[in-house]
Amino acid sequence: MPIYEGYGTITDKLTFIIDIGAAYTKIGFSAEFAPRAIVASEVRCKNTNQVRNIYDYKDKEDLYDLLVEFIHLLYFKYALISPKDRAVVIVESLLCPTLFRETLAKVLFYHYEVASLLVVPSHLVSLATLAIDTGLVLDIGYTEAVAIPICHGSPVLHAWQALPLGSQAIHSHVKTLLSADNTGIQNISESVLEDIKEDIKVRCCFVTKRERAEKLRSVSSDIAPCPSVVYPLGGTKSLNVSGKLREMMYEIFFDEDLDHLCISTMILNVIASVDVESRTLLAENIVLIGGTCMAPGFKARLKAELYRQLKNERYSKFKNIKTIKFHTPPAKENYTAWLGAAIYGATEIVSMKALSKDQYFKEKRLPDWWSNLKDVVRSI
Amino acid sequence: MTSRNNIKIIAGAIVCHEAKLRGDVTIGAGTIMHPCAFVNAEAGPIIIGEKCLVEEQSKITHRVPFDRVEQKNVPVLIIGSNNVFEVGCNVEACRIGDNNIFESKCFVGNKVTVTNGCIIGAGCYITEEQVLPENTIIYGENCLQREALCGPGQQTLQMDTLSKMLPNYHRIRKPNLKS
Amino acid sequence: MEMRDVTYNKNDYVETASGNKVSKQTVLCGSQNIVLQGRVIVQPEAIIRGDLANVKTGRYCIISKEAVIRPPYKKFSKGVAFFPLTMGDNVYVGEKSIINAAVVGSYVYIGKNCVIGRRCILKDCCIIEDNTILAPETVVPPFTRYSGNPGVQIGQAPECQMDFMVDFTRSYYQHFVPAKLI
Amino acid sequence: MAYIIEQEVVKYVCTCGLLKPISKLYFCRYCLEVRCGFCVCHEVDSHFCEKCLENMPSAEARLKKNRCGNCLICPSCLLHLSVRAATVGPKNPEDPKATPRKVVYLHCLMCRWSSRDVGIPDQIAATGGWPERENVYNVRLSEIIEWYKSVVLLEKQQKLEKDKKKQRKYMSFTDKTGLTAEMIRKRIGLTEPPNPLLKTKAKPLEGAIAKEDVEELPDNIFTQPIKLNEITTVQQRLLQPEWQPVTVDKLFPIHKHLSVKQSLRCRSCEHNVSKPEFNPNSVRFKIQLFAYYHIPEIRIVTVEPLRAGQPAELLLKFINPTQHQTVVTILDLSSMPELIQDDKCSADTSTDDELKPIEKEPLSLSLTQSASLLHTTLSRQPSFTIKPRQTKQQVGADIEIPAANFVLPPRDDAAEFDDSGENYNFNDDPRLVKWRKSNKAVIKLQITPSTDLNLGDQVVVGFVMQHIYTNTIATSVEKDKEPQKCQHKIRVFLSLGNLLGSSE
Repeated sequence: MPIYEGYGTITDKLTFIIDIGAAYTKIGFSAEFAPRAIVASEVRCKNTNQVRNIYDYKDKEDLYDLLVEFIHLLYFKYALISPKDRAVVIVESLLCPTLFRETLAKVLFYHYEVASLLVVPSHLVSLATLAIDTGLVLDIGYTEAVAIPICHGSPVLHAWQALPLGSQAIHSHVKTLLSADNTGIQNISESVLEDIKEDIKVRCCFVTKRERAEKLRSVSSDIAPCPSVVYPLGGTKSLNVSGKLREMMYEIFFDEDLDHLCISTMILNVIASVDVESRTLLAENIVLIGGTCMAPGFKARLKAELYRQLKNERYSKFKNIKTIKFHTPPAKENYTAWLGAAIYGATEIVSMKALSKDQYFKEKRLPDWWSNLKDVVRSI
Repeated sequence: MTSRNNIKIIAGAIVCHEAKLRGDVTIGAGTIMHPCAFVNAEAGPIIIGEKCLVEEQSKITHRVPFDRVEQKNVPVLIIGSNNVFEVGCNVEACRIGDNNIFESKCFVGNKVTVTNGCIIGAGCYITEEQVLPENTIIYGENCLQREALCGPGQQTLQMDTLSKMLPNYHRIRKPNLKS
Repeated sequence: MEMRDVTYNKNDYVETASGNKVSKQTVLCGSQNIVLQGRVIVQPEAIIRGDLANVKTGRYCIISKEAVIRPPYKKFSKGVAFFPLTMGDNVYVGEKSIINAAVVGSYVYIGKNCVIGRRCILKDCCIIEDNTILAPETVVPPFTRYSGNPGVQIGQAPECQMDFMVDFTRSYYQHFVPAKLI
Repeated sequence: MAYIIEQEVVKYVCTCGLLKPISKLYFCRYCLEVRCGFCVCHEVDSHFCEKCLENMPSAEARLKKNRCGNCLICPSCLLHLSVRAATVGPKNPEDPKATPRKVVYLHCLMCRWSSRDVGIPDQIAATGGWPERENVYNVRLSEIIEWYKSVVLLEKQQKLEKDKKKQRKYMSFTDKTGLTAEMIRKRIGLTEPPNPLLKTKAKPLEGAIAKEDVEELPDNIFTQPIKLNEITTVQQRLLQPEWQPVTVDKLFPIHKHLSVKQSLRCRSCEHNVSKPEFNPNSVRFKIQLFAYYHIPEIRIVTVEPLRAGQPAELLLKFINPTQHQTVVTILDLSSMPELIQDDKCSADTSTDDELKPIEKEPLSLSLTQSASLLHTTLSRQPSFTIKPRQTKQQVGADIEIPAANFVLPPRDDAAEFDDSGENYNFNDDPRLVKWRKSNKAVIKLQITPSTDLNLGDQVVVGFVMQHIYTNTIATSVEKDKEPQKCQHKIRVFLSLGNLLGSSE
């Protein structure tokens, strides 16, 4: 449809899609298939020249200033458009603190004078990338893992489950394990260490198989862990990243805590709390999003864990669930939610449902996306 | 410790008078030393191979690591051919092969062995005991490493130009050895 | 802060008719190829490689101690040529910095211990922070602030950078006075 | 060079309440207020590529997704790539007549990455022609987007229809004015033309099918040692969101992202305070209302050692940047109350009459001027201003406010070269003015650090600087009038250094 496209590019005001994650922010424009940029959610503080994550705010005013700085960066370094009088779509997690979303709205409306703002929930919009309306969305991000079932286009909110298992937990685990190996990691400054931990995680570690993990854990293991890696630290030092560390890093995701909670049981608990008819459907429509899901071997391990747990008598009521199926969204996991929002942003929902500047000034607060999007979502 | 200067310049080398040479230094044919370059054979002799380019303010030092000071028979620091020492680099490596580039303001400690075709990027600081594999490239603040398919191109063209230009402006030390 | 006087020993410096103050301890190779436009200060142990190609600076440039100004080379199929290096007006080059650029614009501030790689182009009104290492052939646009290794843009220079640099280099020159003999 | 490398010791209080050095402040001549980067409206002025320094029209920039068509950056270290020429042997080495071909490849001068590393074929022409990659999901995703668009549009249509039925009786006004053609069409019995966008609905979309098979770990991961140099870092992956390659052999060059020049607009009068020239190489401005050109600059010359409770002498240098003579008076901080205290309408910042000696006149003037300006950008909505914040700066020393004021002569560029010590006779109070030369003067103040401070604390003093500002825009409009003069006040905070121990 060349005519239509031409028409679109001239008159459409670009809708800016922002997904502010705890570690990385994804930005881009509506109807595009990938974000323009994925940038760390941090700003360099002008006074102290330190890099600060925008979630490390002290109070409301501090957050306001951080967001002003950060969004300025997004607009003028990456998006290269004037924020004034344009629509914005924000992807938001269910667990986003009220203070954060209210301040974000305030920054966008007051400071950047955006024309309208549409807030979409990350779990719901992720399904748009698959064009399905029912599924169990598991988002493993930086700070937490959140699972929410979505049935016929509406999130089943009472069934949500969350665990503080994400990259942050992995990173601190890396640190503990490295310290235990006496690699001299204690002498490295905290700011440098943060990058190193992430790099070690991404470049060296993977999610191993259950059998191997169990064997490796036992004292007299008959298998050798994968080869260790010498990780250079600048030109002056190096760390020895042991094979055990490389393999066992992600085990914290699957170690049940005292309440038998881990990633796999969390999913099953979510399934348990929806009505019986939907259970099989959800188990066969699992969608993984969030950057932490991109660890090599994660999906395979999660599948194996789910099958293993199903055999457990705690889940004996799930007799009908024979298979566990995963979706593969047409995107990388770390920007799936963004892509969903970009699809939403391409439609008329923005003009119909977005909160306009005038409305915002009248009400001075952001309505819950829940009440706002309900009817639209149902139609899709 | 050699306190006497024993400079051997093989015919064909261009060594500017303002270049500082200390200790027992041998400079191979075709090597060019810019003014203000500093070669310090502090702990033992240094032999620089053929067609090396040593730019101003670069420092090549032969220094024995602390833990090996006690050892007798100090080894000779042998530097291969076709190496480039750019402005302001500081090289103390214990062995240098051929075809390497030491960029500006890099520092290579005396426990490092440089093989062939390596590039030590500008401002990189490497001291950890290691043998750099062939064609290693070290660059950036955190001394990131890469491996290239092939080593850096030779600097013959630049050397030709310099060997024509430098004698017009500088006093050149007379070679004292035939090749 | 208001700038303080910096004194120098009159015997250590040569002052030209156009007001250049050049330390006698600098290494000026091929001095016939070096043009200092006037009111330029070159401090001890700086090296200017006029022997490789022409070096031309504007007015009110300050070249600090142990800095190296070195025209860049470029390879062609038939050989290597050294390119002239030009520097605009009101430029400050910090201590121990190595300038291998093709062009340094006017009102440029280069901190200390920097490496400006071969054939870099520094446009007017940019700032290179201390210890920055610019990769060869980097282009630094106007009003940017570069830092790091490799040097990347980390911020912006103030919009009145031009006036600041004029004021700074002029006051530096005015405050650079010979020590009074006692 | 206080504004480039040194810490900022002299800070002015912007109208919005933030403390900024003079280098980051603007002075709106229409509102006669100080503005800063925080309280002005930023706008994208022009797009350009930082590497080739070429402008790109906004429409083209948008089409090219803000990327330069010619310049590429290295996927490994993120710096730009250089094009390198090389000669390769002729295709048929047996043929003695064949000449060696000239080819080009991309090469990074920082990390020596080259397009040959990842097997990108060499090109014959130096400009462009490098293979581009496409998102593998393009087709599917455009289908999804079209489908969602049509669904939502359909719903919108239905809703409109519903609304129309409800509102029919109120529509008479719009009918008369003929605003809605479809209403008339309905009346005369024509059917509505179908919305062209609705056609796409014909293709119902299949939802994605979930699979049970998932990608398993390769077996060799447990036995093969990994080479760190062959695995990409997070930065390298995120640079290419669509592909996020895991190994370095999948790294492909990326088109350089463009940059923008920004213009700044005062939010209360809609005038530009800064507008750069279009040319990316230019360092000039079309509009430059920087505070540095309008407000006297203060520099600390010397300060005596600071000891709690003991008076110290502070020498300050004042520089008049304008072409008009000004009179500077130093006042106590209390003479300029915080604006925030009166919690009035947030849209109006300046309500205090005392602070605005020239009333609202320049504002109304500016409105007529800006009318034409607003026409050019039709879609632009007027800005509103945000309530200023309370300044949190604590003052750690008392300052003895001098009774006298002092004159600063206009700036004279020629005087820079004039070394004759000409001295004006300004009837200066010798206790206040220590030295003066052309548009500069050094004055002496007595300060007393507070006894509450601890050893090593930063001593901050504050005062209000009142200076006469000569407004030059009024004269350009009404020629017969004298340039308007007004008293402008601004709060200034100086960080003097750390508190020392007592000398006894």
